[in-house]
Amino acid sequence: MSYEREFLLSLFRTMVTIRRFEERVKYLFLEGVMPGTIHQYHGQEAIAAGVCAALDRNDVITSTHRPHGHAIAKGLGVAPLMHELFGKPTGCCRGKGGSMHVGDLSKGMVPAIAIVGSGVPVATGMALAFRLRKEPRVAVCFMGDGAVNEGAFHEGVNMGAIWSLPVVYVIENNRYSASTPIADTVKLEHLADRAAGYGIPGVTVDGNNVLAVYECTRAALDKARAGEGPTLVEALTYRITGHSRRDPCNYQPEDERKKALEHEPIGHFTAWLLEQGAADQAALEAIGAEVDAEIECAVKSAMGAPDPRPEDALGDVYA
Amino acid sequence: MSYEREFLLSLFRTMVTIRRFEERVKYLFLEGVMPGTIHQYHGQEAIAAGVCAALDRNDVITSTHRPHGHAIAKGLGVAPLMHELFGKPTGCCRGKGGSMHVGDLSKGMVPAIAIVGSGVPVATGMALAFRLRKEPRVAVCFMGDGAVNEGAFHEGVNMGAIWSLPVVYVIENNRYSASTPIADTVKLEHLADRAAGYGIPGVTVDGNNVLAVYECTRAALDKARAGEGPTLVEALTYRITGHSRRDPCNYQPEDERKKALEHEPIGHFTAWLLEQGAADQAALEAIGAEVDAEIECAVKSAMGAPDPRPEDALGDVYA
Amino acid sequence: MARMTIAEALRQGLREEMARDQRVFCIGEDIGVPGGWGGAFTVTLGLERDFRERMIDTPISENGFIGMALGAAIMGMRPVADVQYGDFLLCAMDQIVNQIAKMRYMSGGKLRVPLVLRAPVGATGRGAQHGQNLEAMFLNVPGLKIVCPATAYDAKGLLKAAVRDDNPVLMFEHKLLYGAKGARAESGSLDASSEIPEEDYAVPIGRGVVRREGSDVTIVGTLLMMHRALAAAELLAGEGIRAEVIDPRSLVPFDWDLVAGSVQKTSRLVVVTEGPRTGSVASEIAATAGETLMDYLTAPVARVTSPDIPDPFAPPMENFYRPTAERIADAARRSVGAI
Amino acid sequence: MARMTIAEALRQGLREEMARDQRVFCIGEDIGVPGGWGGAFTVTLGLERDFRERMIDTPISENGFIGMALGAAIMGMRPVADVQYGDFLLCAMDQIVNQIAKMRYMSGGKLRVPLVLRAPVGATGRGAQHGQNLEAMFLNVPGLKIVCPATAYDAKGLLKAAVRDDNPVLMFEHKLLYGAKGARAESGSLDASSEIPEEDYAVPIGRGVVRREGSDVTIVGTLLMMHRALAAAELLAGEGIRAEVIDPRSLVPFDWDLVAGSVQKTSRLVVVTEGPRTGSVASEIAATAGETLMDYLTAPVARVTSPDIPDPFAPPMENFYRPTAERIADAARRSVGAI
Ligand SMILES: Cc1ncc(C[n+]2csc(CCOP(=O)(O)OP(=O)(O)O)c2C)c(N)n1
Ligand SMILES: Cc1ncc(C[n+]2csc(CCOP(=O)(O)OP(=O)(O)O)c2C)c(N)n1
Ligand SMILES: [Mg+2]
Ligand SMILES: [Mg+2]
Repeated sequence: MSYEREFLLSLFRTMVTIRRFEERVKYLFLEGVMPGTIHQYHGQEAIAAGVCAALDRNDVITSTHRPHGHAIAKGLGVAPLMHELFGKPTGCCRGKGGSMHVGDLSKGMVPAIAIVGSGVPVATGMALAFRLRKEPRVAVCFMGDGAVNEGAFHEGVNMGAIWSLPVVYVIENNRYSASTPIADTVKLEHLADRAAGYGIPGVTVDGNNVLAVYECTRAALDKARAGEGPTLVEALTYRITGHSRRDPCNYQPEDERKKALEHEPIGHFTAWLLEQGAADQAALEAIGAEVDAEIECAVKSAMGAPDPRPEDALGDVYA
Repeated sequence: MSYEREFLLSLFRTMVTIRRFEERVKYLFLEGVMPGTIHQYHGQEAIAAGVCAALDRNDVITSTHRPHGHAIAKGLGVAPLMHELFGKPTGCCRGKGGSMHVGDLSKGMVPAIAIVGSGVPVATGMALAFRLRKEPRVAVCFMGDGAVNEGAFHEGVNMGAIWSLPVVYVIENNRYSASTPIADTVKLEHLADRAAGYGIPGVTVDGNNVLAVYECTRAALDKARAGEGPTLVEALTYRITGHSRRDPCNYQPEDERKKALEHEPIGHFTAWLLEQGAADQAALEAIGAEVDAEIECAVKSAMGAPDPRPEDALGDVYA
Repeated sequence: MARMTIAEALRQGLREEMARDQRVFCIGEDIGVPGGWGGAFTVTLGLERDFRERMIDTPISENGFIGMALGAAIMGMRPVADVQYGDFLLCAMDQIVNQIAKMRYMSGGKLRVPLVLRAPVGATGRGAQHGQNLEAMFLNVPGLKIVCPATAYDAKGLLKAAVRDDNPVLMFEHKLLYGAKGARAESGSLDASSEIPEEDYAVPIGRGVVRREGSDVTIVGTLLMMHRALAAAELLAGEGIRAEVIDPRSLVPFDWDLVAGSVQKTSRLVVVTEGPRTGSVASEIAATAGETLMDYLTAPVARVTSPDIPDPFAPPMENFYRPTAERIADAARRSVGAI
Repeated sequence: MARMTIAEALRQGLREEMARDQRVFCIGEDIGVPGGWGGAFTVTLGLERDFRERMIDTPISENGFIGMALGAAIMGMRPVADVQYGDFLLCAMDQIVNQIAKMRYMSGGKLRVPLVLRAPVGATGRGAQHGQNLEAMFLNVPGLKIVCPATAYDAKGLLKAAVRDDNPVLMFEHKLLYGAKGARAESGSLDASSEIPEEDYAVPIGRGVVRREGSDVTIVGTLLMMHRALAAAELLAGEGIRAEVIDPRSLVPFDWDLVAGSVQKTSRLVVVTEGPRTGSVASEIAATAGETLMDYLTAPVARVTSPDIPDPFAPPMENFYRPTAERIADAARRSVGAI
């Protein structure tokens, strides 16, 4: 087994942090104490964790309406996130962004872009900046499967391709765009097949296998850094929660959902770690406990933090 | 030779009408008597002629900023066109559209859409209407090579594909988008290769060979009418005139231009007709003379027609 | 008669129009998915059971399917397209503004574009990209009609008028007024339900209505702001200020006679719109009032709007962004000289 | 000092800023193609010879390359993007309005978006899809600054201020004012050339200027309309009416003090904009004037605009669409009671 134990456990910790964070947030919504709406990351943890583990400190990401997992994996910290979800001035966007726009560029994450597909040109433009300044950095664009049908995807990926920019496009194919099966909106076996139309490589990877995602991302990053241009990565996964707050998911067939739950990434990785002897149950539970404590502390501090003053809304429009 | 003489001569007549019309229009512009701007069709005549000859009377087309050839091939008549170019109330759009928006839906041509790529969703929507009403009609969408990089192209073609709508997408690849070589803005051998990303067939045809265009269009129309969905047709050609009024074309390499002139479609077809004995020089010249007379008469009537009253501008905004 | 929410009234209106006219169809995202939601706000819930072929679930391609609606419309269909949030109209501006609004004019009046485009608006705790009121942007686009129902009765009646109109009609609906129930209910919602007549009816596009009579000051607002204006009028009544509340219902064409008549009576005008102040719907109404009613006005026309900022996420800031009954009442008090 | 057209002044301004600051680059269609045109109106002609890497010729993908400009801007570059015709901004509204204008706000003020977006406007014989003046649409979008130079001096000065500004600046340029020469000259053009100083200068965004002093009526207009207003003032002078002509130069932020000061002196205001009347820039200025200057106004604020129609192709109709000096003068005569 060629991975350092610390590395494997850090992947585990990231995935568990995302899962527990989302579970806690869902609960806060059901309690009615959290404002706004949410799109949660349950079931896709291996993608954010695997991709971000492969990034250099100076690499950057764009995110979507479903950004909590990306933010945690990119290291924004659960507290600034939780504070943002509660709309506090102490949040990562000072309470002005909210769940759908969490981000912190000082940590390499652009405020999440909640218009489907619109992050593609933005990530491509960040890569252009790296090219013009000859910096060895890469931009990674996270998007959902539904984004591949937006014009912005087409225009952005094509320009990334023709100029061989240092950008990696990661499609998290969780099989649904809101309630619509992706199979109904593309006439393709794999979304990665779209890559051919832009003259770039497309790869389909098991998005529930964190190490597979990690390796595939590393390869794409190496190509990008070497000036060989973008890769279109399709990570296959499943959304094991509602599309957004309070979605009963009646459009997801029972059996499909059951099967997906059996293959969810954290259980999968946990079994593998134990089987490889990379860690024992106790060690993993200890991590879970630490994570829970961290999240609880974030919730407390967020709920205790002062609200913004109404007139604070007037600032930050112009520099 | 499996074509009727009349049919071959009608193709010839259409191509010659387009060429002479454009030459006359260019001259009118140089004389300074014609208002507005123009994008001319010189060198692409075989595409409009070949495609439209394959259409049924009830089939419809969308066009672009370079629409004169499509309009003539679709049978709008040179007089209503010429009147429109002069901004006369007797024009096909009553002087409100102008060169970039000529059309007449009663003849099956939507007013030309001068925003690159924007005709793709519109044509796809016309095909949707045919599908919903179970009519055996097809919509043909003409576009330039540059249109394949617009988001509207991507979204429209994808929906035509997933619903197998009766629409044919015809890319007139004249090698340039304004002054920009198409080779610089796509990373592909053939634009038809984009079809794979939508799960539909893509075909590249010699756009300077009117019969090749005709046959290829017929095949695509048959598929479309049979419910087998769209085809992406790439017709290879060359723009042997400026992009628009008064473009010196200094970005087109001399030799490339010379070669293109040798392969321009009318000379090519003329030689073939003579060689096949489908017509003799005299017959072809007679057609040319008839066409010139028709155009002259259109110019005279257009220049003599009364101008619109300024306040006529106020009408036709709402039904 | 039956009491209905806006979501229910729109659903019934769509059902009746689709039953009446084979040319009517719906196109949009997640509108007819079995087990789904009937669009983002339940308006089309269940319609796919009766009209499977005419409930078209699209990819996430706003510019594409709105352009397709145009193509279908000029071929004689009567599409009803919708975006899940008004903000996504920005993805389709080329088709809406360059194509849909101008196609008839460019054809020299030969084409008709019978098309309805529905868009939910309003600041509702989702942040800057899901809370814009974009009505103002389309005021400057000739060729479009614009309606803004504030009640279930008007929602159904204006929808029917729009479906039967031979022009493109943009219909703005407010997320806090749908009255969507159960899992899809919006927090902070107002009751905009109405008694809906059994018989078929349409509300004429371009005709406004007086929601409350008064003689001291005229308050004009649509959608949520109409309800806030009524609440303000109630506050003012307690202070002896009689406010007249007008709901134009349509922005284009605009029922100017109704507003003018009221201002000639009250001599004071307060115009309310949700969304940024500069270049707002309120600005247009104020400009026309200043131009045509100067001799009647005894106080400056007051605009009550959001500040010139994006929609902020945190509730305290968003509540500051959205005009309140108190702010509307204050403007009225100032115009009558009560403060 | 050297006399330059707007196209030349913008070209020199871009050249100087790119030489001064490595972070500045241009991105757009046909802007740097050898043997090409330097964009649709020759502004970038030849710049690729000195700045090949920083003159980026794009595919026809407005939403894409404008979104890329945003991405580059937040990473510290200073992009100058341009569309060939302002009408094509409609293809990129999502990036401009949902992303560019809001990115800083959504970040809680942590991000800066130093980006310039240039767009040629004006009705110029090309029909409805190549002649729109879309300034009004962006007034209602907080987060953007908007400038509208009417002279070569201002064009260069405002471009430099925009490039150096840490916010997104939308720069509207008028096709009839570029003064492009030779093959690319526009028929119907006006001379907007200026003496351009040798030394570096910038025109502050948000500061207007009095183009002609007068005491009877204030006429406000930008771009081509500023020149038409000057022509109108000349006509009026012959009749003994002294018009003051103000060129705001920026629409956001707007130099309200300048206009207010003038109206306090003249007591009459005529606002001119090219483009449809309803929801126009003129409406916004008129609304603010009515709200804040009512006590000074002795006549209603008059709006002189295009009618609410798309830009028609035929010259007689298009000349009717575009406000003329005669129509502006008429509005002024009416406001001073001369007719
Ligand atoms: C342009 C645009 N259209 C529609 C929406 C509404 N919407 C939000 S999420 C979503 C589904 C996105 O599906 P996908 O891209 O697969 O991401 P997922 O939700 O599965 O993570 C839709 C339609 C949007 N945010 N932006
Ligand atoms: C959306 C949009 N962007 C830019 C333009 C300006 N423009 C007009 S024609 C043209 C080139 C189009 O190239 P192509 O599609 O190959 O058609 P061709 O001119 O070669 O017939 C451009 C950039 C436009 N009309 N629409
Ligand atoms: Mg998905
Ligand atoms: Mg071309």
